[in-house]
Amino acid sequence: METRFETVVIGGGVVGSGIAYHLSERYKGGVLVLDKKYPMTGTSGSTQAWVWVHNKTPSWYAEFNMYSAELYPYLSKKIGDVEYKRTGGLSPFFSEEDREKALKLAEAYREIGIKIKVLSREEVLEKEPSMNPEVVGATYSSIDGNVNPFRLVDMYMRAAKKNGVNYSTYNKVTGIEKQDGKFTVVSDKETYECKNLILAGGTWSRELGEMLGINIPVNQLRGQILVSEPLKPFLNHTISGLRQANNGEVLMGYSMEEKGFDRSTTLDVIQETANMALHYVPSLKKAKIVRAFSGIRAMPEDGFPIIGKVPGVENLYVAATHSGVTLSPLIGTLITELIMDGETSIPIDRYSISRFGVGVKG
Amino acid sequence: MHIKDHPVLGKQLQEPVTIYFKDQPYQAYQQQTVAAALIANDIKKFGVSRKNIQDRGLFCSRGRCCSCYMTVNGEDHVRTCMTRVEEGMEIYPNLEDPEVRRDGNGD
Amino acid sequence: METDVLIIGAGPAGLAAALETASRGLAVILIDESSSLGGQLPQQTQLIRPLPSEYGPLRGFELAEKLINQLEDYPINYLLQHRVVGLYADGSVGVTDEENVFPVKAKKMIMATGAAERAVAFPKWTMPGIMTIGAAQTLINRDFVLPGNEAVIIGSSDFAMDVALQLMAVGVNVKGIVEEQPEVQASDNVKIEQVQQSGVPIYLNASIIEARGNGEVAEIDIEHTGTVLTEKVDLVCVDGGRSPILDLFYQLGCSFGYQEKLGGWIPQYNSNFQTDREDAFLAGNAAGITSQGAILLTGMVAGISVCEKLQAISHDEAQQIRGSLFKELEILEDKDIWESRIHHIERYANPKLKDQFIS
Amino acid sequence: MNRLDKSTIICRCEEISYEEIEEVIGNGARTFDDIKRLTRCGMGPCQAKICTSLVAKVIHEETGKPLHEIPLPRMRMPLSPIKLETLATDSTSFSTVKSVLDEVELEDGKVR
Repeated sequence: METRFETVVIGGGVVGSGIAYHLSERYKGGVLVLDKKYPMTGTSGSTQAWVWVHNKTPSWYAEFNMYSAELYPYLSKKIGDVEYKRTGGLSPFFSEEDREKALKLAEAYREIGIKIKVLSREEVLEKEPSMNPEVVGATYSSIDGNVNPFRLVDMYMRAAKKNGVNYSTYNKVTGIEKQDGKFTVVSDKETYECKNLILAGGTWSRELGEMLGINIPVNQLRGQILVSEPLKPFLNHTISGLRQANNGEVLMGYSMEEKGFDRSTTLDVIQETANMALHYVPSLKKAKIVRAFSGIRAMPEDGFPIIGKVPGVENLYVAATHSGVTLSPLIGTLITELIMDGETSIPIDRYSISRFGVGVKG
Repeated sequence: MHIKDHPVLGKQLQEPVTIYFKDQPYQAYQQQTVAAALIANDIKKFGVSRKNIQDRGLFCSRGRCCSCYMTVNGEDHVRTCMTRVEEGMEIYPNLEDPEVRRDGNGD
Repeated sequence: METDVLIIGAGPAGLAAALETASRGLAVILIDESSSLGGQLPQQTQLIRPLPSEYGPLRGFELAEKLINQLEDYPINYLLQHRVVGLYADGSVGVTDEENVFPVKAKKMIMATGAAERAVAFPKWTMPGIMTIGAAQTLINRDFVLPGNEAVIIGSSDFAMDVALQLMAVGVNVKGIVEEQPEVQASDNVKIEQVQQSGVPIYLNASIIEARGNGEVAEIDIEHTGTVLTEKVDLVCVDGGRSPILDLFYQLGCSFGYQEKLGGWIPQYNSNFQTDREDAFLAGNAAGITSQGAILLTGMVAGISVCEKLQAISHDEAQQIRGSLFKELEILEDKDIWESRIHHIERYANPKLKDQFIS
Repeated sequence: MNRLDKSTIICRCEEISYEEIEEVIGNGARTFDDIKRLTRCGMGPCQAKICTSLVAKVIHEETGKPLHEIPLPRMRMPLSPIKLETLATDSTSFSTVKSVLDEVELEDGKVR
């Protein structure tokens, strides 16, 4: 296999493969994607895969997510059916105090053009008949939806490969150096040289950054998710806490635990998640749970994406974020713009790694 | 066909039980599983698969493969190889995904 | 629920371990998802030998009765029709009675979760009427139901020979045994003889081309020495061999080694039959596929080791008993299986698969 | 294993054939879980209890890897399917499981 490429992407998950695909649509230089295993062994293969905007705060971050959500229909046209469904997003609440919070949220978002409705109890039950009748209300946004993460990454890879992108999997990167304007990437199987280097290491971004003396402060936040057997379609929306996939299974879960890279599950969280799911949709009680899996969120220290150039290191780009599924079309587009046009169509300086006061260490 | 007199274990089938498959009565015995009782009555097709609608029946009889899924007394996806017969049991083949809506407003 | 010892699986290994622990005053909970004790033993109508000295040759169901009766005067808490669902963060085991899931906190656990039959794939193997040899045995010897009238068996292990003989005993016409390998896999020549004398052809270097039928199997094509043999059948029993059931060991974070002759992936364990998780012991087919006699001995070793760890017997007494149990195991167990087991125990410190949940 | 007829079903729950698995191995999938994510093989109610050994044979035949170098799939709770109501307890307190609104903090009446 060739060892010199104009651009190397480290990490073939939803963010890395998303970048490789979007780049391959415009970029004529050679692109190589390196993954230490096969794509989707990380967060991209263990996610509820919401494409979610509303109640992401503050509003500029919600706006950022909205731009990405709006790209999804076009993405599906270009790379094929990824089972993207803009179902509308419901975030139910069961106490009147939350209504005040919901109204404030809706108001804050109206200012930046994101329509969030605060539904009454009747409106919620009309939209989602299976919802617990004790529901008091919900915030609702029509832009929210979900996607099949396995198809999304698979279709990104197929489209990228069709455009000439190379993938080298089960090939872990062990060292990176930069001399006279070029990067040398040492991996298990090979040593590569490239001009542009894109770090898309997901939950392992910190370790990847350290190879170049760069601080990419991404922590691990575990989520446990229950999967039911496939059921006849009955849930119409993506509900914050659960959704029904095209194949009919219901995915349930919204938990957060700091457990590093430990991807085991515990009956404690599984039973709590079951309580939450039944509290939202009581008619799920007879449905059988066939699996409980857990995924590790790649959570940047301040919770916001780290996207863009790395100051002080020419032609080095980083893309490390939570909500990688929602944001992958936008991040793919932005990184491609940085490489092709040297600037992005929307401002991303808020998301620059420089906010962590990073310079090249040592 | 029930083995009334087993060559080694002798006459083991003592208390008869009536079960209903697709609303028809069939003869079973106390300690038999639903799957076994149906097979004794020459009913081997317990349901169909989801994607290609292929016939499914007993395979592992250890409660692992779920090929013996049937609807028993109103509950879907029961592992009939692990469920003992009871008098008056109502059994239907597993032909489609479970429907949750009807449980919601029922009991 | 709290206990000294939680034994998971009430087959011969679990029952043997229960005797060793309960008879020495330890509080024991014995759990099994079936509604009766004995695991697969009650449906083994064939004579089982060799067995450890104090048992003498018995049929499977007789051995089950003996193992169950021996426990009568000990206060064991039996949780039948209960199954393990998973684990809590504090390590207690999540058990369900199909109504609720509740924690059971045990000082030590003995996993006697047994083995599962592997499938054999050929076109249309998913049709009704095609089942494992274990399933056919369960139907005839536990449920007293004829699974069919004309059968073909795919695979030729000792277990397959037993099931062939038992099917014929209840009137099933076994029309042939199909073996992919060039030689019969069973090691019990007496049984192979019996099967052949009953007129059952054993096709070697043979395989199934396809099964056919409407709603259930009716015909099967066998490829043998270049020719295709079509048999009318209403029952096909597959013998894909057996492997230890690993699901619970995996959740416990146990590491694994691989031994072809013991059924493939096996939890790592030392000569105390202790996994690399301090409070988890194992016994029976979960520690490697073997004969009933050996299964009993492994249950005894695990039980003795737990008694030692919970100070119910001294270290010296435990070493002495284990020594004699291992000697008897070496005599009684199939040589290949014994050697694989020793090899597996020797590699306790370097497993092939570990930290399966750390990404 | 009947290698001649690639339409042979390997995963009986999700009805995934030998050739569907062969195709994704050709695209670089190496482990059971790689294959599962690309084909759904092993995602059915039996959760790979039946197809694990069959898929291992396919990986062995397609990649030449010996069986002792083909790792186990990731096994998960529940060890076998269980009703949601059986799993649930009657507690309504949530510690690790949050609602999305929990994360919305108000600072002097404004969304932070």
